[in-house]
Amino acid sequence: MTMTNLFTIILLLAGCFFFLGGTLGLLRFPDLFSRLHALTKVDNIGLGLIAAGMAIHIGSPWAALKIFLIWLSTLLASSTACYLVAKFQLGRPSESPEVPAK
Amino acid sequence: MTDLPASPLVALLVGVPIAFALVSLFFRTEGRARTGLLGSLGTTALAFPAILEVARKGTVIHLLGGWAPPLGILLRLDPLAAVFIGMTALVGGVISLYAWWYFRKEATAGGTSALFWPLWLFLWAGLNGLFLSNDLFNLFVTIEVVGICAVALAVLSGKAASLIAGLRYLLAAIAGSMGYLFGVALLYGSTGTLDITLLGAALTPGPATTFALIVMTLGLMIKTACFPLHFWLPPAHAAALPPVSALLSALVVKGTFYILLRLWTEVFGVSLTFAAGQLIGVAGAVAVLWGSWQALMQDRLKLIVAHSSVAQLGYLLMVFPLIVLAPGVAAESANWLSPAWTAAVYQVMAHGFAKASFFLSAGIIVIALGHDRKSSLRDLVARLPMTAMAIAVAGVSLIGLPPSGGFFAKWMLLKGIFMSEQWWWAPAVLGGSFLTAGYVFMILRLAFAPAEAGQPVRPVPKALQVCALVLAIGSFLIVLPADHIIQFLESTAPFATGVETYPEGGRHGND
Amino acid sequence: MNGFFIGVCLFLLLNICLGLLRVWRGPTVADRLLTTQLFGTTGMAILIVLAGYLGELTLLNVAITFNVLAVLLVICFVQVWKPGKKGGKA
Amino acid sequence: MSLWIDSLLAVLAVFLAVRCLLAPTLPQCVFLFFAFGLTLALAWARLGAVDVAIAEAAIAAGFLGVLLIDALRDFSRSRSTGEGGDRPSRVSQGLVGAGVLVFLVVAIEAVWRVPNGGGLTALAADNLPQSGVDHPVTAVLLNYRSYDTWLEVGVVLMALLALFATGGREYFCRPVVRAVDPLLRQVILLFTPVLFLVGAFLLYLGKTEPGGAFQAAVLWGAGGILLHLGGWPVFASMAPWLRHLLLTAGFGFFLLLGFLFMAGGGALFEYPLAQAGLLILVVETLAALSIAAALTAIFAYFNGMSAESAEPFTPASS
Amino acid sequence: METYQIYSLASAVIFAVGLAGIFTTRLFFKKIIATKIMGGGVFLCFVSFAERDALAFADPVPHAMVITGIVVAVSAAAFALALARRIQQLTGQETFPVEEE
Repeated sequence: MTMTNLFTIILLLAGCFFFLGGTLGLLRFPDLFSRLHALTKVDNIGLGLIAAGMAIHIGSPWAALKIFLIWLSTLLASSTACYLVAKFQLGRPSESPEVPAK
Repeated sequence: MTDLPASPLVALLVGVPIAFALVSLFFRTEGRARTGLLGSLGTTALAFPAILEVARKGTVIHLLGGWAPPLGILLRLDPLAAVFIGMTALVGGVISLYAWWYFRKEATAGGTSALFWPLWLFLWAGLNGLFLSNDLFNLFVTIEVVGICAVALAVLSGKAASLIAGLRYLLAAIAGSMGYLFGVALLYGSTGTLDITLLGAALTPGPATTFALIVMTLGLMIKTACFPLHFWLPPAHAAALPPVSALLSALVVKGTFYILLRLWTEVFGVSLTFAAGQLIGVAGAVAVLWGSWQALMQDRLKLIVAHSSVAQLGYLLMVFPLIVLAPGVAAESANWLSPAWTAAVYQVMAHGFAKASFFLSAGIIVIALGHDRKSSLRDLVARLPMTAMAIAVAGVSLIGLPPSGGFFAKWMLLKGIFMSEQWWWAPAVLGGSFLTAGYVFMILRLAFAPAEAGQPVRPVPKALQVCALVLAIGSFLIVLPADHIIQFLESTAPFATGVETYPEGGRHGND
Repeated sequence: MNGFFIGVCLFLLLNICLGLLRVWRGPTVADRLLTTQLFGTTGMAILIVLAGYLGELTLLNVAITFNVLAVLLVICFVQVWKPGKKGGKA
Repeated sequence: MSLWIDSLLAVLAVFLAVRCLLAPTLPQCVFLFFAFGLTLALAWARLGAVDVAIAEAAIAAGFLGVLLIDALRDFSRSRSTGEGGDRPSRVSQGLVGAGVLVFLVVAIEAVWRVPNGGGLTALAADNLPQSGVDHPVTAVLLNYRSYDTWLEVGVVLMALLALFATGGREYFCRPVVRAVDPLLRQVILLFTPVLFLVGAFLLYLGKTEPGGAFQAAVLWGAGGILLHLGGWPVFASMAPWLRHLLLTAGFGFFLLLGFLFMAGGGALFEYPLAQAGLLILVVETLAALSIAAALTAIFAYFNGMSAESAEPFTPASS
Repeated sequence: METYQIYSLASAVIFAVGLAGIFTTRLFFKKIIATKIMGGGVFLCFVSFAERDALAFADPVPHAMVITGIVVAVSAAAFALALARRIQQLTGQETFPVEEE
């Protein structure tokens, strides 16, 4: 159980915990905006932790840089998505939930 | 297989039409039509030196990219493929001429008629690629090329009816090719090669091979519009533009039949059973009777002709029970194989010429009289003498009366049937001919009947009628070089080869 | 150590299955779009773990594609379903 | 232990496929289809097929997803459940169900007892030095079976022509309104160059690692689509002849090169070993460019087709 | 029960689901998605055999075939989708007329 393995395990466990939190938030929260809130923030942190854990495990600096860039682009992407979806949802008048057929 | 003489002509047969299609994209309507016509006549001209080369050197091959079959793809031009390519070139060339004048006279809604030429040249290249290819996955790609271009051509007329029929045709085509691909996956998994000749040698009977046979046969039967799965053909062919419906029924359905023929004789010889051949024969017989009966019931001329396509394709299927021999019968002792194969080849050619001529004539009638209901056929002899002649001649060939190509095909089929003592197919063949005679003579009776006055007849360019007549006469002329063609075909496999089945055979060939 | 990575992958996959419920229950189309976001991010996490576990660093390119995919879907959804156009119901 | 992941992925894919087809409303069906696409992409990654994973995620779940979302708007406006619900009569459904069940049993038995054919791995590996590239899948795609790839680049072009055949061509150059949202515009302006860079990276990477023409093509196509969505219809507003050139470049140059080498006495698409690597890279770039252009054109046509901008159909000169 | 057998079984099931989907659903939209699911099943079968025959790397030929197949299937699906939208625009129909396939 070398030091790096210990770090990897801790980071991965933390990442998984955050992912679990994000998913539960997505299921439990009452309306769209709170779900957006949960999903975007928590999942990004979860991905960041897992990415850091794996970067340590893989060890090669190039891979670590690549993983960090991937995480950075995900931050950009999901925050934009969160903003756009929220703005889209605000623009719609009373949202009639879609009743499944028959 | 790789030691045969190579020739660049084989690759040009696919490359030239695509080159012309790409060049034609750069022009507007007028220039595009001219390039398209040039391309089609060029491809027609290209087919004959290729056939001559095969006649001289026998089977000619082309190793694409210089790699040998298990890894690379092999294009093989053997006599059987040469005859199919020759027929496609002749019929396609005349249809291109017809289309050239047709689109100068009739602009379709939305100006999409300019798209006819690139799509038709891509379709032609796909058909040539399909007849040449010796590789299963490459056949899938060419089937998709032919399928997408055929549906695109079918919906060119822009009417809602043709769009719905086109969507149904496309969904059937995709489902059929996915079924075919599933069979290819199983064959590759069990033998590790995709080349038809290598596969034939390496294949071992077993549940995987039998299932691959079933799913590939069903897939190809959907695309060849064989009886139980022919629902998409009549609306698609009837709603399309005249030159397009001629292409679809004369050429496109023949491609997948050609693959079915090759797969059954060269690849699945191992796991075929006598019952499988009989089942395909039954499907063919019912198709002949049902298609002809439906054609008799239709009111619109194009629907009559479309249903008769389904019937004539049934004749092609009735060749299979003669080729798949009964258990224990050796291929050498079966003397009826040569007439059976001749029947298949001649039915393809005769039906190609006659059906194309019929659809082109129907197009002329729609131009002249505005609609193609049966009532419009009245007094056709006086109004459009040449078209009436074309319909009569093509009808004779479809029925199979003596001098025509259709007769030679049905005669050889009957000869094969009686020599192989499978007499139960004869009533279906004769019944089909009687029903076909029913609707052809019904059309001719109307053509000679006096018409009510006051039906305006719009002038039709003479060239269109000449094209229809040339094709109809062509279905008679193909009989003259019969013996040369048969000798030319008999020199190499798979012509006149039977599929020996073992007494215990594999599982039932077809569910 | 390897068993641990497999465990993490399994956990993330179960996460995706949980997310499915939102696709099923989600009242509005926007909710369903959210689950595509969730799948995208969780999928990338699984890919990164697999990359480390299998030693296949090329899986990171697949992660980049997942990221592009999520962005493309959201922007297309927002631009096409703009409320400005005829209010299409969800 | 790793069998758990595979079985879970397989079950998830099957479950999503079934749910997708049984979903009562269209939006549910579409988003379940995305989930199915992503699960399949993960399955490819798990099976070591990284090229296929990128292609599946980018093309099947990405590009087709964009088309489905675009179409979803029109289909979901009208009563998406359709009259009489989505189920045909009980009898025919039972019949079809029984038939498919029999088909399934026979299929499973066949797939289970497929003899081990051994595949072409060894052969592909031995000929790798002669193929001019180091990555086996790129070698197969662009050297051993380059005829398939050439035809397939053509199929994308034919699909575009077929799209024009379904209706008027003028959907294609319909004016696109500039995105009003400042943040959206900035993000698109930031993301598009990144996409083109990553696409070029994947294209060059194709020589030694998974990547190549189609993956690069879809990323560039995604860039083109983002620009179109953002309000800069860069492709639609291009000069017609340039557009035609871009669309036919990949397919045409591939053939031209083949003819040249055939004239020089080789077989079609046979490249001399010395320049094989370079030629493959050039052909790959042009193929990627023309597929990206075709995908952008397909999306531009789709976007122009959306309902509220479709006034009664006016035939225009082509 | 190796890895590839799980996936080849799943491919047979997914193919059957797609096939059933084509016949049972009535909306154009779903029939197109059903054909794409069928395609996914077939490609899964291809790649599972590639994984079975893997040596230093997985068998590249099925991978190349699947990439070509995916692009061809997506082109066909895009064309079918365009046809469905044109029909819906011209006639407002979203399913095939009453007589079934």
